[in-house]
Amino acid sequence: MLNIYDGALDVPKILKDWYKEESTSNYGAYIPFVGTVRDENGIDGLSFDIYEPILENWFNVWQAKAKAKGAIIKMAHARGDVLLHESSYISCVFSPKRRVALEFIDEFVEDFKASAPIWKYDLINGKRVYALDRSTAIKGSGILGVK
Amino acid sequence: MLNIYDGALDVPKILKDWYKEESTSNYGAYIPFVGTVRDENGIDGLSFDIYEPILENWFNVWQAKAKAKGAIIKMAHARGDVLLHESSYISCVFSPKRRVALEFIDEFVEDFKASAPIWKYDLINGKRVYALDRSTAIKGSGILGVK
Amino acid sequence: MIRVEFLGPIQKNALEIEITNLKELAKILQEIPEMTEWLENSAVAVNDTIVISLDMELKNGDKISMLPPVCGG
Amino acid sequence: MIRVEFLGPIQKNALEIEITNLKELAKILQEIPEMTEWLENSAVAVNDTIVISLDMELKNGDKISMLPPVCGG
Repeated sequence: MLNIYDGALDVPKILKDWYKEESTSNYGAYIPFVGTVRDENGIDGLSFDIYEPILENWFNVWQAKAKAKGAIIKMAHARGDVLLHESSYISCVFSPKRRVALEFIDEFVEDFKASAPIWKYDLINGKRVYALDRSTAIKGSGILGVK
Repeated sequence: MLNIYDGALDVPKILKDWYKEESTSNYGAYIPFVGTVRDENGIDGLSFDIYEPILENWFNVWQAKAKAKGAIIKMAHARGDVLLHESSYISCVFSPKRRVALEFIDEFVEDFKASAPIWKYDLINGKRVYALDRSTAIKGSGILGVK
Repeated sequence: MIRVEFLGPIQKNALEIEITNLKELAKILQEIPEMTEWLENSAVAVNDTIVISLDMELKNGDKISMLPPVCGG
Repeated sequence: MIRVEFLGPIQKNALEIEITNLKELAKILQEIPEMTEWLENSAVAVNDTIVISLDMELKNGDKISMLPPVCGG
């Protein structure tokens, strides 16, 4: 399950809904990861662009990896503006056993940061400034620049 | 913050309360771990004994470790009976950065399983059967048995 | 006709061009000065699948996307 | 007087005994047949701090706890 929301996420509701959805699925471990906008560098917030077709493909590959371990993943992300101390990202793993869940949430979140087609902008004085210095080139980048 | 509850945990409420408590603390990552009773081996549920004085000492050591990394931890555990598909354990890490949070929740949960003075029993036909085969001897165990 | 879309912070309207492979696309984009930096740090997807080689023929109606460095979360 | 408490699944009432160190406690408990298994797999705490050596003097009013294998979560 992958959901994109306009603006900040309702974290308590999403965490609750996911827990309830799997309440009888017999998973022993549920590990959410919640990402919240920090007050730093004088920003007023963050803003996000998302390219959904590739995000969905990426997510489906990870869902298949989870399934191979008897686990499932869920993810929610904000599109547009998210202000200070609001949350922009939640993902989670449900699995029968804790080791799988602990390892999977780590791998999944790290690959999310490196590969998911989402672009972050700082909100500064009402302007959107692309956060290039905190961004990661997707694997395979640069092939069109080779002469 | 360490809370012991009689019976199953109200997971949505605890996850929400923890999120709200730290809503302006400027943590960028919030990772809860939720442990739920699985339907397996024909049990009707699990039951727990807790020795609070040593649990609190153990928790305080981990809270200090978290603090040294700019993070905090919270934990809730059930005492007594917890039925199938109910949850007995939640812990979480809040930290400014995701790497610290991802690594800390793993180390913390693993040491919890190995060291926290909590005893688990299977509920089978109304009886409490000590789950010795899934239990771990605390480091230093056995010194009184040496002749 | 091939459609080329520039995603996220690349401020450029989509192109509709007649090309038959990705090497032709590279040549065309390399002649646009404001694309230089993006060509070096962006990934390329054909019909929403990221490719890691230019050795790919294109067919009429294919969609190409350029994906600059990402930072979700 | 030293109080010795048996935690969790060890079904045994607390003892109040006159001892001055943990080695004396080991001798006393090793003479109780139903304690054999627990002595081998339990940890020992003095005043709620787990100890990993028997080289420890005890003083009047100390509390000793025996902690069998744990499984929280």
